[in-house]
Amino acid sequence: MAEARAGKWPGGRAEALAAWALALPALILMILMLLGPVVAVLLLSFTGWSLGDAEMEWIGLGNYEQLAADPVFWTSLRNTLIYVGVSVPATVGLGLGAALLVESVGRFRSFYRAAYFLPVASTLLAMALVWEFMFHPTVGFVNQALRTLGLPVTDWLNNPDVALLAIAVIGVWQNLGLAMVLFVAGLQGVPKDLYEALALDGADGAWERFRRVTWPMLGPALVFVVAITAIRSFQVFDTVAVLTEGGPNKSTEVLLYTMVQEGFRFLRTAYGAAITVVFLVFTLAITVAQTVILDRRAHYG
Amino acid sequence: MVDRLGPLFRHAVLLLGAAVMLAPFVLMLSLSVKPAAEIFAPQFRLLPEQWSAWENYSAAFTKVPLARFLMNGFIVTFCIFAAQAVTALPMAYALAKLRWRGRDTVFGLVLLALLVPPQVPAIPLYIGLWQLGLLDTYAAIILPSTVSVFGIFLMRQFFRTVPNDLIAAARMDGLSELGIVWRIMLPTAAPALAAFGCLSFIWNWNEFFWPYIAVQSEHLMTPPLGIAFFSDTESGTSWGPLMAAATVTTAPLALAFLLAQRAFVRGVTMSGVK
Amino acid sequence: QSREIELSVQYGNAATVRGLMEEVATVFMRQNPGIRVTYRAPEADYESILQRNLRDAITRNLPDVAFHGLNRQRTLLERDIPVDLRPFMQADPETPSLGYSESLLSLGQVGGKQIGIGFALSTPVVYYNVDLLRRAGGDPDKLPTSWEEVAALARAIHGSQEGISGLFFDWTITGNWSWQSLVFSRGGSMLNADETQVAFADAPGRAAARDLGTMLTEGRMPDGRSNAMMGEFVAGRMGIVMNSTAQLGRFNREIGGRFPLKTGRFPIPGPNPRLPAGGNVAMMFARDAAKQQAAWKFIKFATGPVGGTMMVNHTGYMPATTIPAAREDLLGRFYRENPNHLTAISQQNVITGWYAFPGQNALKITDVINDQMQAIVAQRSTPEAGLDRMATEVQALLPRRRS
Amino acid sequence: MASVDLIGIGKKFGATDVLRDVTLRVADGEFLAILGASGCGKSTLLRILAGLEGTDQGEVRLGGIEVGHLRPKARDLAMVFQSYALYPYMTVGQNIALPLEMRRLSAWQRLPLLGRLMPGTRAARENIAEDVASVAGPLQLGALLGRKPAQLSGGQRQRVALARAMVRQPAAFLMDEPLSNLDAKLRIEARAEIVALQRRLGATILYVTHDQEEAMAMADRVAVMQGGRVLQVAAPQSLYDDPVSLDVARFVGSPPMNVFPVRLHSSGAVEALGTALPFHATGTAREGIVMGVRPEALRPAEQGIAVTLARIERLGGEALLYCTAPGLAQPLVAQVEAGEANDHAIGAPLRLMPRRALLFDGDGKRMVCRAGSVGAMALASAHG
Amino acid sequence: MASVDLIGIGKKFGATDVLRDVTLRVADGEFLAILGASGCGKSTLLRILAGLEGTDQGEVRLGGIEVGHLRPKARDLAMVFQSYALYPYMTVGQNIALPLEMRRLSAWQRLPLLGRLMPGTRAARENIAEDVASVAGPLQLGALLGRKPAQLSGGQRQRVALARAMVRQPAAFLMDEPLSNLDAKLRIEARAEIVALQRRLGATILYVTHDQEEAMAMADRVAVMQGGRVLQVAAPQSLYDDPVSLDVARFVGSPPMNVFPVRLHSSGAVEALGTALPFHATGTAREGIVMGVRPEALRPAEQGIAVTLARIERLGGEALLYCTAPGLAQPLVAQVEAGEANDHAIGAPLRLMPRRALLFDGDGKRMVCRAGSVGAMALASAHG
Ligand SMILES: Nc1ncnc2c1ncn2[C@@H]1O[C@H](COP(=O)(O)OP(=O)(O)OP(=O)(O)O)[C@@H](O)[C@H]1O
Ligand SMILES: Nc1ncnc2c1ncn2[C@@H]1O[C@H](COP(=O)(O)OP(=O)(O)OP(=O)(O)O)[C@@H](O)[C@H]1O
Ligand SMILES: [Mg+2]
Ligand SMILES: [Mg+2]
Repeated sequence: MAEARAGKWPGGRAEALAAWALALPALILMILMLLGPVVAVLLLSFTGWSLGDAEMEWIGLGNYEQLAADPVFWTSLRNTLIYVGVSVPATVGLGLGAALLVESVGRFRSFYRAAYFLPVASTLLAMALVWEFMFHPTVGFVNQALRTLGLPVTDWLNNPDVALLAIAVIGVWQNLGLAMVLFVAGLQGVPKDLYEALALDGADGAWERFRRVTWPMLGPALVFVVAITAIRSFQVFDTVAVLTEGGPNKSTEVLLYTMVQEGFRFLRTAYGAAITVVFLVFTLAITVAQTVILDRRAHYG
Repeated sequence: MVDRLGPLFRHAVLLLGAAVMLAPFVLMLSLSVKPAAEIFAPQFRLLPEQWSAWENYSAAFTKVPLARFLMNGFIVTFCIFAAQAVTALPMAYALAKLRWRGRDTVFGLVLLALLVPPQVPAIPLYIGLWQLGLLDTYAAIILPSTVSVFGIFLMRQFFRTVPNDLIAAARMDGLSELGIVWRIMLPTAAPALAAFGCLSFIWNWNEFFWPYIAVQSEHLMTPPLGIAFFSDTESGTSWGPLMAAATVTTAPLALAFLLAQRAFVRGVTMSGVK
Repeated sequence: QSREIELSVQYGNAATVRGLMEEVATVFMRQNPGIRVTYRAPEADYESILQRNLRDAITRNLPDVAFHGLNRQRTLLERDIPVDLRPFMQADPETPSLGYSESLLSLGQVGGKQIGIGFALSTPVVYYNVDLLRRAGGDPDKLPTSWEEVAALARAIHGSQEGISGLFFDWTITGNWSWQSLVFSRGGSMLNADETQVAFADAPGRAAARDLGTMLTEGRMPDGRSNAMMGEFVAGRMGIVMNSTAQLGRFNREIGGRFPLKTGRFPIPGPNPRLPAGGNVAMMFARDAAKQQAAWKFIKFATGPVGGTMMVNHTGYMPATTIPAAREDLLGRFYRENPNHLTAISQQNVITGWYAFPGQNALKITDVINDQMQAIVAQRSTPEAGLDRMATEVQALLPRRRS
Repeated sequence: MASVDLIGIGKKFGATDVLRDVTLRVADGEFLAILGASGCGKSTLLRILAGLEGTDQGEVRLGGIEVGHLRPKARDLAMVFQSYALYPYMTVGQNIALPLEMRRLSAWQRLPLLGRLMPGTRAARENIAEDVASVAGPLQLGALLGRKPAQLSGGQRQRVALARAMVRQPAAFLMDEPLSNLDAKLRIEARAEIVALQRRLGATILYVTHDQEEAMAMADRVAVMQGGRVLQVAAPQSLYDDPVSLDVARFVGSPPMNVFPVRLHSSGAVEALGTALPFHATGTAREGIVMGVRPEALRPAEQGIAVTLARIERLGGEALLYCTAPGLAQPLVAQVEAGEANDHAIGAPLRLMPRRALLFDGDGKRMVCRAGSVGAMALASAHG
Repeated sequence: MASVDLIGIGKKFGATDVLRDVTLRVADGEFLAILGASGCGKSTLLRILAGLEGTDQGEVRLGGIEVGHLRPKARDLAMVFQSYALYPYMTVGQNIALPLEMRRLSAWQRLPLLGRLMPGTRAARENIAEDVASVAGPLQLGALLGRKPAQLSGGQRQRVALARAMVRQPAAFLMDEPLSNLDAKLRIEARAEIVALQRRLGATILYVTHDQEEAMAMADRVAVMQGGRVLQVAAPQSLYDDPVSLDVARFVGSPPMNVFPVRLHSSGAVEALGTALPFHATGTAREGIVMGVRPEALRPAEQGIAVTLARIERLGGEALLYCTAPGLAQPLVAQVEAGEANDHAIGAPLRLMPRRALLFDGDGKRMVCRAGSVGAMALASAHG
């Protein structure tokens, strides 16, 4: 329960001082580089400033009122939530599956790990362009594969019904490797004797092994992976910017893209700031809720 | 079930997955050796009829100073990681092992900062750096990334697994708190730090948005800016050189991970994830 | 030797024009030993160069000369960034010999000032795959002159073979350029004269919307993404595309001789038809008198006959000066041998500015128009309905009253 | 319950022989302890028996039937692990119930939510709950069924692990150092509990430990292992009194046996520490012979081996006298009752009980020897 | 070396009192063991002494001087941890040298590479290396100086931890269960080593353990703690023979003391288990009085308490007789020599040594009692 009880004893005062001294460089940088600017953005959201303007005019909640009335914003919010709702479970699920499979084979483990991790290490900017080729309606890998399998095809990035899904596919492709590696790490932390105890208790099928030991033991790793994946999913930007620019018909418009679009491209800086604020509030709420819910169920041993 | 399906089946599934994961890279390589005329050929071919590898790769290196960009990439990512390690380790130690009023608040701030996407602080930072006269320098690229909240978080998780006795022993042996960070925690944390270093390298190497804003001068630019150079919507993207640049940019990361993957997995294993 | 003046210059479309700009600088510096041109790192597109210079304006670090997209001039002017070039032109005795045509000069006139001079200009043209055209019974020497004819031809191409489509009108080009082309070609305009009312929903605009409808229904124009459709065209699976002349170089490169390519004029059916120019203008941002003189020299050189000739040799654009085309030692021969480049020149007489909407919401308006275009092309709304919605939404985003 | 036979088991990990020709026969209802130093292969042996590990040689029989080919689940053995291997995220009740669920419920009935709706699930689950309660009661876990392992003390965890093993009444129990994580006091209590349990159930138990006191106190018979071999299998007392080799003799007993070199005269007479001892040894070996004497078989007396008392270690009821003797590097340790460790002891020579002295030859094998005067407690002194 | 005084130490963690008014005085050169169950506050006490933890009340003195305000480094104490807390990435030599480096080298001299170039570094480092070698020698670590802790056995690690503590000749040694990670055999060896060391250095040692045998065997005096309080501080044998309370009596001794209720007649005569005992107790309490008798003070004999022998546990040299008596839930345990645990023992009543029986009142406090016939080993029987 180690309580923070600074100053109560000589060593305590020294410990507290040392702690501040050690934390200070990072804290100052964190405030200068991240939190301070965020506060600045918060303040900016109450003005009518536009990039390059000489003056700044205080307009109170004006931007937020405009936001509430802006259908693009609502679409964007909805899309973001859908994107996160699709890509997080998919990334986590596939990442877990890959981790289980990779850990269950003896040979080529390093190869598989590297193959699945490679997308994490790639420049999304370039890979988004490659994916455009992949999704090409006629000669793209995706549609050729689907056609070979006798499945229906579509112009993925141009069909408002599936474009967001296609973007999510790329997101999953990119983040899956990280989730996998984190799960692999989690798996290696599961004591082997639990599986042995389980085998003697009468369960040695893969499903029971997974359900009774692996899954519950991965709890903490799961919390971590979900949190990281959710944060990264909320921040989806590059793919949308390069591939669809929010289209067709705003079907891939996501919050961060809208924010950058308004703030940087349309030069409505203050309005973009207001979107940022809403974005942060949302990520905060959802990430915290997710983490708390999962965390309560996870076991830390 | 997976057990009974046998290793062959597992390998089949994994291979299929690996094929999907690698397909874009194969395509990237394929495009990077094709002449412009073949990129939109009616029938897709993996290998070009007429190789343009030389043209594309030399364009990638001559139309932009890609070699210089690569070097900048190394300089920048190295400095960033060094700074991140120097700031994150003490803070993570203080958060994990010291008792002080304000610890929970500071940790709360770290978690909060974890949620901030890089685009958000861009404009205030830009103006701030301008006032310091630092725009268009290496410092402009490096400074905003000198603190990694992810790194602080990861290292804190790891430090929590270090036994308290080790720290008590060090204190009795006469080490100061800073001494404990460098002499005790840093070497103990080496694997976790390597894992974090790997991710820091990857993420900062690939960062496009901020370096693009922060620097003007070509001799300061980082590899992703080199890729963007070839993408031109108005008069057509130069696919071959672009893919060549992308290949060259991705290669160090792929290599780094291949070399470091065991340490990486071990590092993550040892930190708070489990 | 007087002190060397250093001139910082920034341009966009990096990949395409880098070689050209290097050549321009080299030759210019040889002719003007007192001036040293240094290029800032080039930007990928008009978007980024605008962003960059707006930020530079805050940090007072603007380049002395910059090449901006035609439709970005207004945004820059609203922030009082560019310098009026007219005094320099009037003071310079060489001006008349540079061959700037009045219509081409007008492209750089915004708010009564000459803030830019065209450097690399483009116009909308129609590209034909001659093989497919012939197969569908068309005649490459008698290209269609109205959208009805284009659509009919496209339909014939579409039916000629499995997997072949007839026509794609690239409506996605930045800044509503394609929509402006359709409306202007019908003699319409975007807003009324004092820029308070939407004008593109008047009769010419309606006709333009119908043109688009014709392409969709008669011409069987697919709803595709621009990149994919251009890919189809260069692959030889698409008969006709409408795009900027700027794409000519790229098409030549990517087609690689698979089929003969021919450019045709953009149909101009309206009374008093015009076509928007694309491309960029050279602008002067320098405030220092000495630098301004040097900057003017550079702009004059780059946009004049010599620079224009270099520019055409490197790209598919057209220059703002009419001299090179007329002179055998400059571009006369080039145009004879590359008739596809001539189409742009032939449209010079109807050329007009690339309209930029006023006010803070200018780019937002562009976006709203794009959305409605998308709806029309995807046939989720009829051209008329789409147009109406476009008009209402844009009207709402216009500045209330301007002083 | 069933008998357990391990016959000629050999096991290699890579190139190293971990088990060599190990044969152990455990009768139905017998409590056999396997005692050995760390790394001698004890756990490996249990794991082979449980089916968690394969063998390279030999046979495993349960109730007389070869089970080498059966999977762990099918062998119907229960194992208590050194680490307990409790499922940390399940409550005590769920931990104990799991083996029953796996055996009594069908795969469908075990499904997380759907299972509840299957016919018979309710009744089966109630049955299980009853059985859990009936093992939890005697082990005093009744009140803890709702807790998670992390909320339990070491002793309680150990009892949960036992309960989980007991609940399904297996053919035999395998226990791998189940008490080594407990503190001394708890260990003694838990020992008694396990023994009582074994008596009550008539259970066959194979119990691995490196703590000889534990092995001696609990088991019917003890198998002493070293370096992958079984050195001796015998009842605790005879292991203590009558070890087959020096290794066993030294390993068993705490404080350990005093061992010192002796000279064997051709007559068979034995001489040690400058003192002729009343023995007659038979055997041919004459070199490297040593004698072993347990601490409690050395007592301060009027006559005996001349020693100097170096240190007294009082253990409450007893005391250890550490005595140095000329020509011996190790001190001789005598164990006496606390009351005897008084001033009389200081300076007194040590008397040795001839009946309890053992001789070992150069290879460490027991030698037959006969006390010169059986039952005589007196020591005939001689010149050095 | 210095004396250590803890005076009236109180410590809370949040709302729970972990230490209450603990006073301990350790003389210069004394070996004091702190014995107590897990969680009783032993480690906290050591940590307070070391300056790793603050106090809420009380004073800490080293060599008579208040040090409450000093930080760990300044107190000049050395601590050996239960987990050894060796730095895993440093070699044994580096581990041992670290405390010296921190004291003898300046911050500049300690710098990774530059430090080597500073004046005096070389000489100082050579000095340190010599000192390291001189502690490593006697602890037989000389050959291991280049290894990392992970490459050492438990016993070797323990010695490294000791060496690290010894190398700087601190004012006192604090040891927190330093042997609990070793196996039984090694533990006994290590015990002797530490004691020898203490004698040689004349060191003041505070030694925390929950193993009473260890405490008894090693310490000059033992402090028994329970629930944050010190119950008794005394020499091992008097703790065993003459505990001040039932808690101490029960805690000390293995197997534990037999405790059973007795009736005190108004005459002062004592009656237990239907047998009149030859005692005369003084005191007023008449309720809840219990008697405690150590196992070795119960012997099978012709006459005595009538019991049934339930089980014999043979421990090698000794054996424990578990006997049930009518009206007692817990069995009575008698400890006899292995030879005595024979057929004679079966069915024999248990004789009790009156001098070794203790009486405790309802609060667990020792009562004064006088054996009826001092020294009499016979038991007068009476009707129930
Ligand atoms: N999976 C394995 N691979 C290689 N060697 C192993 C493996 N498991 C055990 N060993 C080795 O086999 C030997 C016997 O191991 P085992 O675990 O059976 O010892 P043990 O007697 O149980 O020891 P302890 O008392 O320490 O538990 C050891 O030397 C060990 O290092
Ligand atoms: N930092 C802390 N915060 C809160 N409670 C603590 C803290 N450290 C110890 N305690 C509590 O104080 C009590 C005494 O702990 P301490 O570690 O001193 O026990 P101990 O006697 O050393 O036990 P053990 O033999 O298990 O090591 C325990 O109940 C423990 O839970
Ligand atoms: Mg083992
Ligand atoms: Mg402790």
